[in-house]
Amino acid sequence: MEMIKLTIDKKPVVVKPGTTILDAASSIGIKIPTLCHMKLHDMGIENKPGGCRVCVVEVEGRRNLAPACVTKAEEGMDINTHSMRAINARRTVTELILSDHPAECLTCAKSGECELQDLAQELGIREIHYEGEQSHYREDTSPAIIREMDKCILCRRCEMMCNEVQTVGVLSAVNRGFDAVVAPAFEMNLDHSACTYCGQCVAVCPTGALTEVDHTGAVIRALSDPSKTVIVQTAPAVRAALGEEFDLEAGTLVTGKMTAALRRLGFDYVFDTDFAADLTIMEEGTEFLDRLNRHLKGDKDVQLPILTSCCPAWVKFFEHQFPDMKDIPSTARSPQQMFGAIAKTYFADKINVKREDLVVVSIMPCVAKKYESAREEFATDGNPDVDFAITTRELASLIKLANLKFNSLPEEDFDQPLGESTGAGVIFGATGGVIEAAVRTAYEIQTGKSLEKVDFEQLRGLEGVREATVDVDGLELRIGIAHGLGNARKLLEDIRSGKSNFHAIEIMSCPGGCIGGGGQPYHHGDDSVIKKRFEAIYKEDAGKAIRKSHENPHIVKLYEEFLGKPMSDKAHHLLHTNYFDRSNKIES
Amino acid sequence: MAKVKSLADLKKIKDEVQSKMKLRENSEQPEKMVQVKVAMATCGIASGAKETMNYMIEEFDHQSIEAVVTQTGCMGYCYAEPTIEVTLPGKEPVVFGHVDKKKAQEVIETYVKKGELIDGVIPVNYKTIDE
Amino acid sequence: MADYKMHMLVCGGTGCRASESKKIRQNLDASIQANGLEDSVQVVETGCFGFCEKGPVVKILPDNTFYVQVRPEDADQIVAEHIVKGRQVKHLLYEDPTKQEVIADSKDMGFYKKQVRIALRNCGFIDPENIDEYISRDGYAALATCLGDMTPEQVIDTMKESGLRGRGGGGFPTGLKWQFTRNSVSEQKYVVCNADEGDPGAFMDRSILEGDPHSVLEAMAICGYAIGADTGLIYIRAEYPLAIDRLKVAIKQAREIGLLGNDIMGTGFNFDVELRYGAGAFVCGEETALIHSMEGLRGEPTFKPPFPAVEGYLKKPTNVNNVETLANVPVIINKGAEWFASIGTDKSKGTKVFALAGKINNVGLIEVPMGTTLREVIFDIGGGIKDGKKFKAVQTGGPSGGCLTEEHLDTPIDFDNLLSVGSMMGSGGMIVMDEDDCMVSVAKFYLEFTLDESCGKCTPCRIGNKRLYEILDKITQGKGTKEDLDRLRMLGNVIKDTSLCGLGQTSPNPILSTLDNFYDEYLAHVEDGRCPAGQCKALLQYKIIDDKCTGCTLCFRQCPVAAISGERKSPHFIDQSLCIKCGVCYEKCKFDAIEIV
Amino acid sequence: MSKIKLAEHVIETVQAICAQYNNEEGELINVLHGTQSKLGYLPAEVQELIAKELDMSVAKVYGVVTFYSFFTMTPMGKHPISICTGTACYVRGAEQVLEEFKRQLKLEVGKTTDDGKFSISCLRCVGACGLAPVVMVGEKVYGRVSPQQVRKIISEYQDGCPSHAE
Repeated sequence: MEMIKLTIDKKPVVVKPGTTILDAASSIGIKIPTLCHMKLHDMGIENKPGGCRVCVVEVEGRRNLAPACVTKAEEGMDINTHSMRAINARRTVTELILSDHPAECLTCAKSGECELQDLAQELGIREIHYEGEQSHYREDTSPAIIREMDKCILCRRCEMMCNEVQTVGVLSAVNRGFDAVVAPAFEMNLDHSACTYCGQCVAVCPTGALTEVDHTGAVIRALSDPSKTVIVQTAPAVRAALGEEFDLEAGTLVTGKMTAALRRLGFDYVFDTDFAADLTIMEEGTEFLDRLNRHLKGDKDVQLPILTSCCPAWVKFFEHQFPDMKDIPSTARSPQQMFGAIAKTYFADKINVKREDLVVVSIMPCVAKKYESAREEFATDGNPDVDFAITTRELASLIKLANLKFNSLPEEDFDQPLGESTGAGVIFGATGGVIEAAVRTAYEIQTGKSLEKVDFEQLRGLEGVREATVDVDGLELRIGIAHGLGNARKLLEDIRSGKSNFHAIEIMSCPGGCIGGGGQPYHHGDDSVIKKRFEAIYKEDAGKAIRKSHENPHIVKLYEEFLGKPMSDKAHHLLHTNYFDRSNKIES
Repeated sequence: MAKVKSLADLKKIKDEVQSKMKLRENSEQPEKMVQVKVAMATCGIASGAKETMNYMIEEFDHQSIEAVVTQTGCMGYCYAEPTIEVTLPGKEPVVFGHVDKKKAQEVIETYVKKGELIDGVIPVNYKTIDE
Repeated sequence: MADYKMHMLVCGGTGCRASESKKIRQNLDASIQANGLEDSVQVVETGCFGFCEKGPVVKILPDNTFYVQVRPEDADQIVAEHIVKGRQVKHLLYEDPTKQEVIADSKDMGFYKKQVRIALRNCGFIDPENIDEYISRDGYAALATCLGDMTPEQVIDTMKESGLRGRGGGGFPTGLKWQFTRNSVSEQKYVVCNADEGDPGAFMDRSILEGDPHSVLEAMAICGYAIGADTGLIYIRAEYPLAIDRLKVAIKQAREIGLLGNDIMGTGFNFDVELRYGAGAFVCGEETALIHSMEGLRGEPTFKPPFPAVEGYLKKPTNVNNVETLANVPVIINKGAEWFASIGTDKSKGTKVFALAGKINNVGLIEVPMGTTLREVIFDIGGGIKDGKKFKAVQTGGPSGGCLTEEHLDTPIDFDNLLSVGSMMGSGGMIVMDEDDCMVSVAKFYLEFTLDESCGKCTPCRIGNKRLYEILDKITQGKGTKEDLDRLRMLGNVIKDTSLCGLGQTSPNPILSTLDNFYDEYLAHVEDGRCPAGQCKALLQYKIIDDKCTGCTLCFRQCPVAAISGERKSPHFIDQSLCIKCGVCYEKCKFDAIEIV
Repeated sequence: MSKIKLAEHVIETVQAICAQYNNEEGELINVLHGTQSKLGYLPAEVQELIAKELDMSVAKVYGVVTFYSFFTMTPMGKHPISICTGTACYVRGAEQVLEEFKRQLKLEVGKTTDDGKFSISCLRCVGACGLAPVVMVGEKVYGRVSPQQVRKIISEYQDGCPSHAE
């Protein structure tokens, strides 16, 4: 390949054709400020509308300044990234953005994590020379996501995630000129739309325009109420990311410190969603084997593939977009909801607390979990199985609020009985993990043999759509895995058109699975973070004494004491659900 | 209509049309053949060119004056719409501006029938590439 | 039928009428009657000759003698000398200022050579709905020549040699553009005709499509042959129903006789044209935005490269040319590149069509060779300023262009000259303004337009233009400061420097050019709180002239906000703090006792 | 916004237009043109239907509808009044004419009177610059309009005089 030679800030640089000025500069350590641009290299996700114009640089011989994020390097280019002309333009453009942005930093949820705030600091902006009308939009609060579009800077990242990555298509740029904004159709509220609450828009929003609904206040109130017993469950992906909020290297596992912190925050019992993940495997795995065996016997009423159902955004996605296929996913509830159902029955009885006095809080890497916990079918007499679902970020802010020195906390263990988990439960946090956990159990149940090697490498990875076969003692299980709803759509369309021959498919809405969830610490466009979390999850799995769900002693005990066997009537009532056709649920 | 299969075909059409036009010009009774072009672009129509055109067709018919009234595009005299170009046999074309019904009547009565110019002639102020 | 041997044409345009053309006509009539010539000489009043600088004008037919600056008292002499004795009245003849020689025959006057119609060659000449008439004027002969006698490379070379540049505003060399698209390797390519004419005050493309649709179709087919495309798309404003109809008729006729479709003229070349409709977005004149719009998307521009020549409609190589550019193509093929290149200036060849509008006598569509001066266009062809007012500025290039003044009038019009004086060619709107026009308000008008039409994708155009507008508005409200003027200039330059597409990159031009050329007027607004043109309502003051006021109380009774006070029979007084400047008092006063300051 | 149910014939009309363009997403703008010319405007429910027919997100349809000034979501008046605000009309006083229409009808641009009779919109150059300022009521063009003539123009349509009501 012919390489391209150019000069940036008087330094020679050689790059591959097609490299942008931004990447070329970064290859020699020159940082050009950006705002709308975002590139997740490993995921193949890039947002570069070339709209904010913050990254403009001076290219010798060109009439106008060039945006570094979209201008390709050309042979012999002579670029000055920080000429006074470029700096002046950059500052002016930033001032313009600020002139149409509410000065609410003090109370903004995004303060401290805001890329616009950082940019203004970096450019040393102390005064906004332009004043005038500011855009004003109705605030939109849904069960999971808050839209305060006054703070939108039109970077279009959310629109790109919603349309190109997730293919949910709820958000689009609407209107034009000064009135342009990203919004759902007819500027309706999100909860009237087909939004899945996957939260990927929140994950990439550079400002406070899109944030999760904050439940920290409610959690604090519950914790300070002496009449309540407050228990907490923590999802597998949280422990792989929480440390980032405390300046720990991405991928640092903080399971023990997290447990300690939760205990110090005043939770009466600190449990683990991983336990419920093991329970999910019992139910979902059994359901799968049931369907599979009937299918193998030639039962035409049986639908295969079976699809996983732990991801609430994915559930809402197919309810809206593929209602004709709502009978294909497993009926098993997600681990969060299984936990809630067991906690408010089995465990409440055990500690002799009335359902209404037991508060179940979950710590989730996800914003859709807020919506899931609020779904009507997951409540008894109006009392929800899970009272509050807070994100990894919200937990971090609670820990900071309580003035806990997180990094110096001791490593502590979960409480029992709902704190015991296996490696299978842990890997729920990464794409491919649910299906791997299911295979570990299904293999042993189906064959009656003991699985020698529990690591199914062929199911792991960060590619968007993966296919693998697993040899179950002679039976070739064909497995599909997709993360990101756009990838899920491809598999679903294949199923609909009869092209699919998978036995089972795992689907996670977020890139990377739950580790890349919308409630995780902001990655700010650095997707190496997600990779490190991914590695941490498998490290935790490898370090677990028990790595198969059905070997979890407390799960075994739960069935013995309470549920009977998987798919029993009781299990059905508490641990399974059904889905709704929401295709006509768009209301204007 | 026959398809144009070659350059020769195209030339044939051109020659036919041109000779037809010539024929029209050199007809036996030249004094009876009058050509009127009405500028029928948006601006012309907006100012009433359609009415003018209809009126002239009716009026020629009514008075049994042999005339060809055709539409054409914008002549460029937007300030004087509707505009028409009248070519009397053997004479240079004359453009009239602001031709409403009343003016059209005057054009017919005075210029077409008597050959007398009337007020409101627009001087042609460009040259064409044919010159 | 009266048999007039001679006609005397007296200019009745407003310019000449103001200088007594009516009286001249009366005198001519009287003189002819006095000489008993009423049966052989007819006096006719005409529309504007477009020569108002030398008006009033009298032209005598059939010998085409052209008398300029005629006074009523010259009538007798003209009749006595010219009509009776057949001798020209020498002192009334036109003297060519460059050659210092007297010209009698109007056909020899430079003035008549000022307009040359190439793009408009058939407009107003043929019936646009009759393909035969187009063919009779060498229509489709250029396509035949290309298909029969030329290789695509030769066609492109001819375009390059002709020096034709894009007429949509940018002025990019057409041949080069074709070359780029030809160079892109692809099974499928497209020719797109940009007919999304959006400049407020420009309508040349519409006129061409309405008057000569086949010339555009023919040119598109030629382009298709040259670049290797078999599909043409015309992106046309939905607001142009007539042009759409005419195009539909033209496409149908061309298909019927095989000039569009498969195997055109037996050469094996296939080409057909479809229409695509714009929906009211000025930014879609930008070619990447136009392409997105044709794809059914929001018409937001994207960064170039990739250029449409490489990746355009449906990601295929696409050549986008504007209507007027295309209308020139068949003529260039027919008459040769050399002929075309002989017209115009060094770097801008051929002619340019302008839509002349505003405070000018001959509002209309004109076509002049590149290099014609603004003065010639405005005063000779346009017939000067309406109602005898004073010329103040001419705006070229629409919302992307600038306002030029008296001192630029002798600038020869071409792409580069206009740019160098802070304006641009644009698509060819030319709006003339007189002393009553406030240049701050004019700049604000254009900014308002840009604000309306900005797609909102990039920050400088979306927010920057909004701020520029707000500052201008402040100034017209009398609340501006001198710092605001510096801010306008600073921000304007950054917007030019950083915007994503041509719309934003040129949007501050009306402000920057008026700041350059009419700085005093801005100063008057911000320092004296005064609008010299008297257009900014907020800056007006109605005052009662004591000497003239009779104390009739009429204004007192009419004032809707009771801002006027005073005793009967003694001068009244307007309380400026209450006055809403409705102007009722000014209109009603019978004694002209109220002035606007 | 309350949801209205589309009449059966409206649904059929829209479906037919979509089918005419092979239900292709890329033909959205043509479909919108076709629909608006039949229905006069593009209410939310119609946009939802179009989105369904073309298998695209309704947000995108709405994004396109709100981008182009030609498309409207409010029904126009029986006599839509359009004031040309091109430059030529502007310098010849279109703004004052517009103000006068707004004042007389007590109506903002883009809105329709309560009785559904009039709506006001601004349009860009109609290419009748020679007649500036230009006002269109329906298809009828009024040239060289002064603010003083506004009342007269409105009154032509006030009593629903059939000769002008085309």
